[in-house]
Amino acid sequence: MTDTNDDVDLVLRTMARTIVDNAEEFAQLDAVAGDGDFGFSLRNGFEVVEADLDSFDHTSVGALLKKVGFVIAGKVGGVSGPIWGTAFMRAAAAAGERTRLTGPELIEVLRASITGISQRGQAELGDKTLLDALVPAVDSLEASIAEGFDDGGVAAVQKAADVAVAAAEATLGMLAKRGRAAYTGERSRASVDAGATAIGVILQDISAAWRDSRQGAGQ
Amino acid sequence: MTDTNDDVDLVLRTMARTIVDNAEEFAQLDAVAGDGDFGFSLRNGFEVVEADLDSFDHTSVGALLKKVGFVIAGKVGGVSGPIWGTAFMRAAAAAGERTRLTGPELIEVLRASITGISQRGQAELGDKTLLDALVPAVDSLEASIAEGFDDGGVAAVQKAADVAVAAAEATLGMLAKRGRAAYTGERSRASVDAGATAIGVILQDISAAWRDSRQGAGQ
Amino acid sequence: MKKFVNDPRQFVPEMLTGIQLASGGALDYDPRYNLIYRADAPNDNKVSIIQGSGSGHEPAHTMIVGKGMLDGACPGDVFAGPPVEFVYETSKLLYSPKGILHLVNNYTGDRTAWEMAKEMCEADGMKVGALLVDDDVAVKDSTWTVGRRGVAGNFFVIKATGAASENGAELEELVRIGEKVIASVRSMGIALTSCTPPERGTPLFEIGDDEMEVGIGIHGEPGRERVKLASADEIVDILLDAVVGDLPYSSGDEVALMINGLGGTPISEQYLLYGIAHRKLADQGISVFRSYVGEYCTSLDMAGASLTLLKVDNELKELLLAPAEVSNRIF
Amino acid sequence: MKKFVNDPRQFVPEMLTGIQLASGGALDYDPRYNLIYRADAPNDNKVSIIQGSGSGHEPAHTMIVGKGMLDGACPGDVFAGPPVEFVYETSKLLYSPKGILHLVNNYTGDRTAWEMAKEMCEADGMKVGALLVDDDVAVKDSTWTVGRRGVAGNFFVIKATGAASENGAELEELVRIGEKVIASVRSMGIALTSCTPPERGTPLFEIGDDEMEVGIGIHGEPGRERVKLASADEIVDILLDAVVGDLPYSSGDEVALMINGLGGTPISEQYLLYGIAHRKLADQGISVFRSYVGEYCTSLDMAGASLTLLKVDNELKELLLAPAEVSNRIF
Ligand SMILES: Nc1ncnc2c1ncn2[C@@H]1O[C@H](COP(=O)(O)OP(=O)(O)O)[C@@H](O)[C@H]1O
Ligand SMILES: Nc1ncnc2c1ncn2[C@@H]1O[C@H](COP(=O)(O)OP(=O)(O)O)[C@@H](O)[C@H]1O
Ligand SMILES: [Mg+2]
Ligand SMILES: [Mg+2]
Ligand SMILES: [Mg+2]
Ligand SMILES: [Mg+2]
Repeated sequence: MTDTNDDVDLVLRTMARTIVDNAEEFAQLDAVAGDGDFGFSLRNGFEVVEADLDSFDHTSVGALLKKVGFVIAGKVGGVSGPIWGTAFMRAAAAAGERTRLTGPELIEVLRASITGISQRGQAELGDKTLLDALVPAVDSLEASIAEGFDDGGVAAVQKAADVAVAAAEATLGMLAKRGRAAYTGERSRASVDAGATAIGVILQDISAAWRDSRQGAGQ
Repeated sequence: MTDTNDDVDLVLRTMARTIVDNAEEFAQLDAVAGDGDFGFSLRNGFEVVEADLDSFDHTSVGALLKKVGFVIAGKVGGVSGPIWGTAFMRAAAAAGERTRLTGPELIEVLRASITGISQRGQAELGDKTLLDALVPAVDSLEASIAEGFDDGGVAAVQKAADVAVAAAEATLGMLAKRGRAAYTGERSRASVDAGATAIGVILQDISAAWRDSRQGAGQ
Repeated sequence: MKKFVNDPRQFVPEMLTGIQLASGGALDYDPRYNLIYRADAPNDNKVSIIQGSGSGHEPAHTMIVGKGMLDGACPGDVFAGPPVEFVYETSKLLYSPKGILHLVNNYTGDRTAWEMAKEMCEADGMKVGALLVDDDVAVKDSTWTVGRRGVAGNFFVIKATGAASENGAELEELVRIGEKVIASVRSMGIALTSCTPPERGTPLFEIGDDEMEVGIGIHGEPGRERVKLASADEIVDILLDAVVGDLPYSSGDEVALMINGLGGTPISEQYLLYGIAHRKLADQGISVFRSYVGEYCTSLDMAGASLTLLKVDNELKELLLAPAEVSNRIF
Repeated sequence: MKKFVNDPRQFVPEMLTGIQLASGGALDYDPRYNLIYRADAPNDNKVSIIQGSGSGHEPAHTMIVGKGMLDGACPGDVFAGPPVEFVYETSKLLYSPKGILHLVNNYTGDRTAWEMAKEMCEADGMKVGALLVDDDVAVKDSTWTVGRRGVAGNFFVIKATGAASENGAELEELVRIGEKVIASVRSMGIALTSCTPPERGTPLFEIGDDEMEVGIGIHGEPGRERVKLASADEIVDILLDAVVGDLPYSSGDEVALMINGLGGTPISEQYLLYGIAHRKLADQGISVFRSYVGEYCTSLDMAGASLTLLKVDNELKELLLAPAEVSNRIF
């Protein structure tokens, strides 16, 4: 297993690239029942993350994630700034000064993010937000870790990503209870949630990068 | 020959109806290179003429035309109010207290209108205004009257109307020197003049009404 | 047609009713002549100032009737100057012993109606002054043309003469001041879309998604030329070149700079244009004495903007800064 | 996209630059936080009042910074509330020893950012008051929903607290006044068209030529329902039913009546709506103390309008009538 810090760096880099590349698409998803800014807002933060990542403090997982959280809170507007910023800051606090995380520790960090999002947005599972993709994906990862694996987690990450995509698709038909889509009431059922869909797309890209890194390591 | 006053009444009635019926079409003609109000503006006056014509002073041609001129000046906005108002008032002054006009007297009255329009609008023949249909039509009528006729003028009026239509069509390609179309410079050549076209349409309807009245009289 | 309207033929009267009701008693409305006027007009101690072009240019001119501005406005229908009768009757109703000033925009329709009415007033023994506003540099001005149009620069003629009249200036003095403003003010506009008169219900012209009309009038009549849509920077260059070069304005001049929205362009874009124009003028050594950003003279729902420059001296500065009150206010 | 814009990502900064330049030195601009603020702020003798929602609602809120109104506004990008950092840094920059008041529109994004920033400020020992504006009756208000949106009624919260703050009121007093306004103000809007964010370049939703969105938000998010386009009279009925019935306002009440244009609707139509609403209110025995017609809180270039009622008492009347100065002015 590589250093967790390197993995976090890889994940952040992948995520940032995916968000920058998909800014318009994510914004378009938000336009259907929302206000069409989601992808642009996220990009405003993650393009800075991507550009400056090398200069961020990499001495610990917590230090790195905290810096990312600050950039997001500083640059991203709308609900996504506080939500994603809080997610990274809570993850940072949970990870602390460690440079390596065990599987269960990783899940703990992800759960801290989820709790942060939930508290910050006063949103629960089923409210039709990004939580509806993120929570099942983390559940899936937790189960895979409990079962154990010998491929460096390649299959487990892919499975989590697939779960996220399916869960995001399943937001179609759900009634939005949080976010701007909630203003449209029953009309919100007609579209998928933008945040949940973005989580699926991001996890798929992370999974591909993870596979490459593990295969690269294996050669 | 019927009483001129009755003929004037018939012409006014016909004209008013034509203008009310064609308000949108005339406005549309003005929209191409102008501001699209021409037909609506004229209608604002002529619908009052039509509604109230019976109550107007019919003791003389001059009295009747003067009243029409006042209504137009009172109700019609844009360039058409002063132009058409002046046309009727100058015609009224030329016709005076007569109740019958000879052919040459009629031409004199029409010439007074034309002079009025020309002075009020500072427009000359060839400037691409309604004068470019009206003047040739009056020229034609004058020639027909000079030649003489025995059909009550049915053919003469029709000929004048046809001349007006052809002259109106010939405004296509002309450079507008007066009116709003003049602002567009060379671009004004691409369309016919709204006022000239309206004169053609009005004269055709007057000609039809004239024929009906003469045939009715002949039966 | 995407408009808030009942019977389109009642568009103007219903709008005027709204202006009167919104005024809290400051304005009266005479529906016979589309006339909005100050409830305290005529005032024996001041020259009355009136105007009336077509409707559809709001806030010009019915919404800028008030203290320090117009005493009355009697517009015609949408894009049609007022009938002679409106002008004549308004002049009589608002006549002050100090005289009455006619502010006329240079369109043949407006001019002929106002000239005829002026003659009628003078025949009645009234003292009438007249000013012809013609600030639009998009139109070639020569003796054989119809001359320049009056557009947004008209605001400054009203503001200056209105302030002076409030101070008790005589009619001749107002004419002098007005002529000074007219000699110092120039405008040009660009349209991104057409506009839709309520009674017509469809746009006056078609325009491609990647096109704009340069030198547009304020009645949906086509502009000087149609060109490819350009960036805000390029558009300001086009406008400034035409306007600055016309008077011309030159280094060391102090100006009032107006960015006027044509009706459908949001205020955010107007301020964006303003910022660019302000900086480009500074680069040419022309300094802005005062800014005017917003809708002053519109063309219904047209997306577009015009730029107006007024060269100011101490007299005009003072008149521009004088207080005024109109129904079209923020607070 | 038919907009005056250079690089769409620079839309907000270029607009803010225009606001600063147009202010004649009355306002300063800090590009780090999209911050427009009074050049004389903070003032030790008054509580500072700040706001910042998404951009695209101009004149709200950057154009209503000034004497008797906001001390500063730090909006986010178009339709995105400001990042926490903008709010925190603005609060520090404009902090007065008398405290600072946060005016927050009730959107999750705005609220979370402002709450986080408030906690950060308080951790620094700052005295912060907060008001949550939620006047839009189109949205169902209950504990399990996100609650009502803050829309045009926000203007009155700013006007009242701004005037009181100018008079030296303490922070607690401002919170009391603001809460009174919030408890007395209700709004609803109708859209005839969608709107186009500059960076997106296409309208946020499609809408038929014969349709309108009732209960529209101010971010292009769809409204309560889509119905057939109706006459101005019917539209005012829909708006008044929803708004009057909500508080409810009743016979004998005195109100401020606002018709707010959403950006693409010309002022002529706004006054037409105003006249209808004024008369219909009079029919119900509700009298208008003061009218507000124009653009107060827009949604970019959306054609549409909202109606706001504020029930006034003597205290609010006085605050509404107090003088104020903002960059977005006529004279
Ligand atoms: N209260 C909330 N809690 C958690 N997530 C939320 C909440 N509201 C919205 N979201 C998520 O954020 C996405 C929208 O983000 P964004 O467009 O930045 O927000 P907005 O424009 O409403 O401020 C939604 O698709 C949803 O997944
Ligand atoms: N100066 C003028 N003299 C005579 N006729 C004119 C003049 N200007 C325009 N017209 C005629 O009037 C018509 C337009 O009338 P109208 O639309 O009412 O005028 P506007 O909208 O320009 O005030 C033109 O088609 C033309 O025939
Ligand atoms: Mg959004
Ligand atoms: Mg016309
Ligand atoms: Mg006209
Ligand atoms: Mg948003």
